[in-house]
Amino acid sequence: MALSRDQIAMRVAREFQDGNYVNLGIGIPTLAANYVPEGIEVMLQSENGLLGMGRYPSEAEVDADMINAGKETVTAITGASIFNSAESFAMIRGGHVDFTVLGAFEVDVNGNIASWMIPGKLVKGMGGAMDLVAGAKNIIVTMTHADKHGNSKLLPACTLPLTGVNCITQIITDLAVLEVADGAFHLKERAPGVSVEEIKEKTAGKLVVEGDIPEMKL
Amino acid sequence: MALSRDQIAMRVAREFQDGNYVNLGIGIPTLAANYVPEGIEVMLQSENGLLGMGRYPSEAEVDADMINAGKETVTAITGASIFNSAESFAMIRGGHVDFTVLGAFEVDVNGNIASWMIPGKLVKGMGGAMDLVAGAKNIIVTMTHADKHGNSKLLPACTLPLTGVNCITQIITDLAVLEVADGAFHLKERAPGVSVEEIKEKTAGKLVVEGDIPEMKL
Amino acid sequence: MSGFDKVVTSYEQAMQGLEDDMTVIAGGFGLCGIPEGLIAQIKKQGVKGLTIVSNNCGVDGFGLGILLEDKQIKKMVSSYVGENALFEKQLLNGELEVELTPQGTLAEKMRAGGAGIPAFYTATGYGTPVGEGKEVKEFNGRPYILEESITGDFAIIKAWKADRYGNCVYRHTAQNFNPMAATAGKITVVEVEEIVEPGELAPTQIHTPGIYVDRVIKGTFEKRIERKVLAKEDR
Amino acid sequence: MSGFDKVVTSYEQAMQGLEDDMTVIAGGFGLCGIPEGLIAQIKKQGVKGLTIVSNNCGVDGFGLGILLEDKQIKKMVSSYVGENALFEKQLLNGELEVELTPQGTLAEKMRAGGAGIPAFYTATGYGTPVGEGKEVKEFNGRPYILEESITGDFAIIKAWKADRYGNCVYRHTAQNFNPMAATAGKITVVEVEEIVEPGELAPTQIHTPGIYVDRVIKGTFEKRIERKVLAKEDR
Repeated sequence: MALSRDQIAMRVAREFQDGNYVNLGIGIPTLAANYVPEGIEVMLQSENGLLGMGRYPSEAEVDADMINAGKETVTAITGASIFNSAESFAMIRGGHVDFTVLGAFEVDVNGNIASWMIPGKLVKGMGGAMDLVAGAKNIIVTMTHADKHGNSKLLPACTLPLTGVNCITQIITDLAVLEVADGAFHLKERAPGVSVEEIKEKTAGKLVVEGDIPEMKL
Repeated sequence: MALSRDQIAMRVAREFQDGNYVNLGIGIPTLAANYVPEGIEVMLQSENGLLGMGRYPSEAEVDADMINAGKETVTAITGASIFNSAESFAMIRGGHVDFTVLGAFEVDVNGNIASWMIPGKLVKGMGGAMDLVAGAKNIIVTMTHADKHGNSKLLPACTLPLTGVNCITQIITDLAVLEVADGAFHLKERAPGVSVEEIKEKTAGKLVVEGDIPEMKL
Repeated sequence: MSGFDKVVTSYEQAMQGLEDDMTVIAGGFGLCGIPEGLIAQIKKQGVKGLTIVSNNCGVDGFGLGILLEDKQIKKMVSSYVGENALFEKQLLNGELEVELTPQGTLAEKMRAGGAGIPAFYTATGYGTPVGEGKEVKEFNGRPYILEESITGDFAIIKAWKADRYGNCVYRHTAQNFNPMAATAGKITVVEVEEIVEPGELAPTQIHTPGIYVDRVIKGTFEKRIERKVLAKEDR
Repeated sequence: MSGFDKVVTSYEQAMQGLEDDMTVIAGGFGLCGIPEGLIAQIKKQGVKGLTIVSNNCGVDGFGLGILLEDKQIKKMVSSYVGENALFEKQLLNGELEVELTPQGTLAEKMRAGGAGIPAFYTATGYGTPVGEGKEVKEFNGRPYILEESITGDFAIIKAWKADRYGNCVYRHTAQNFNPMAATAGKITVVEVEEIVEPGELAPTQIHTPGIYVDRVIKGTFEKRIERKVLAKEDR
């Protein structure tokens, strides 16, 4: 069966290693913070200028001067640092953030990603997404494998305006874990109960399936 | 009579206006801080990362962690700020420092300056001088009008490797105050008792003398 | 000896010299760390044709959003906009122009503007609509685009505390774009919660040295919260 | 849960992985704010062929100057050198190469290296020997030269205090090049006067966030003064 949003987040969190600095985009990526495995610590970077983002505040802790990149009220962990936006993106652009997890409209076999603009719809902006995909050492894209009409989001070539080129190496969808390399998607894991056939069917870009594909562990 | 080093510094200090941020090079420029006119306050920037440089320390105040750009022990005034070298040169390069005063080997009629390198001699480096001449809004060069062999330092074209091009607008020597504009030195003031003739004789580059040239006030 | 006393006592003095068609760089991220009183003064002055450089454009009725009400903004340079209906309407009408700029590139453009760096290379935006028409150069086999710096006629800044010399500190994440914006204005105006005496801020802990600041005014702040989210047990 | 604990207890651990022909970026200005123990460890390890990027090269017998004694330095990238006789001798012998770089450009090159900016334009050095062979471009009618960023295999840093997560603060003007150098090393090692617990340093007052730091070691410092100058009344 296709994974729930929380299950995708759980699978994402299994990628984290102890000591990783991680930037989580809005939506499913943010949920991953709830599922960091036992014995592993990650430090969350929020691109508005906070390293060591904590949980949401209690009513008494709410402070208009303490927000995250999603403009939500937030807290800082003990040992956090707070800095300006240029410094924050120096960290990101300079490759000091270990992982970025973000959503996408489309990803293609060359690791291109489209995530910010749908022609004809009002464009709100790319925020920090272009900097994040250009800068992080490892990027994980989380999304549903296909849109609600059943159209694949894993394409031979993105059709929407890009957020970044040649930058995506790993995709975790509701159906599968895939790596992007050598102009193809490489199937690595499938969601429990989801067949390789179904994944093939919903992957428009070139898909490489080698050997037995194990089910994900969550 | 030719001005003493302290007299040159006195004349330099008369250029300062209340509220100016000033960077003073090693030597005569540094002396100018001793002659800031009554009722005028300037704040000294030291390019190793100190805005609001104070006097030299007492024995008890000496602190190895508190030095100026000349690597001398120093103090900070009340209201000073201390920052890193990139920020310090952002101030300089970005034109936020109002005045830079520095010495030179040669200046020419196009506002070029040579101050850091004599071929054949050991080259120690330009330090922050190239950034200062590229960045400050107003630069005052202080030097003797001629070298000890009587050779003019105000030339049609610098002969030594340059520190900066087209950047010098004002020169204060032991003999005169001059402005640099339109490919010439313009004589503005002469040292008390020094004749225009003597200045003409010791100025190798094109010199413009218009009207009566007053004596300097110190 | 008043040359370093940057304190002004009226908003008219604070924004004196602002004229039609000028460029204003504004600090703030969403509604966090925005110079509320300086924005209100711009609305009151009624200047038109402004180019505003700011990560966002406020919301309907608050922050930079209030400058849309009388159509004072000609162009926004931002990374993320459209949290307000009026913005959307003016954009679709063609009354408002938007130059979308990646957030990190925007921050770096302001910093570069203040630091005398006219342009820099970044990988951000290469191969995307942001990179179109920009110079491309490879370094170590990777393509980068050339981005030019930004400066403004005015920079409007919100700080927590400033001393009379203009030395500023920011509180929590209200720092955001403010320090870079402060360096990039020909005239930089800082609105603060508290004015302190020189020496009260430790020299090594000053976020914005006073050399960048022309005017300081004490404001009062509503500090509206855009998205109040509470810990689960408090919901 | 030790992933963020950067503290190491021996200098061997601190400089583990340093090899011949590597590039080391060192913080410090003159003898102020230099990682004395890390430099001593490099001498002890005896690695050769190093490229050292640092504003200066110490003095005879102290600071980076001690690495000249066994000819460990192949090349210095600095703005001002030659405060030591041994340096001069090796330079004139051709045993040592020097790349003189304007001080502000050097600081910006380190910052750019750490910030993923491969190159930037500056007016500094245009028309001088520094600009020779570099790309020139005009912005607003003024010529600028293109300068490339610097990164190193190691960065060696002196801070005042660091917590276990590597968050650092610097004391007085011992800050200088240290914060930029800290961002530009593949492996960044910080030698400090005091190690504190996370939370002891206020989040907004941290000069170097721990994300840039790989190893922290507590050192003891001689802090030699290069030019002790006293107020007139104390001379």
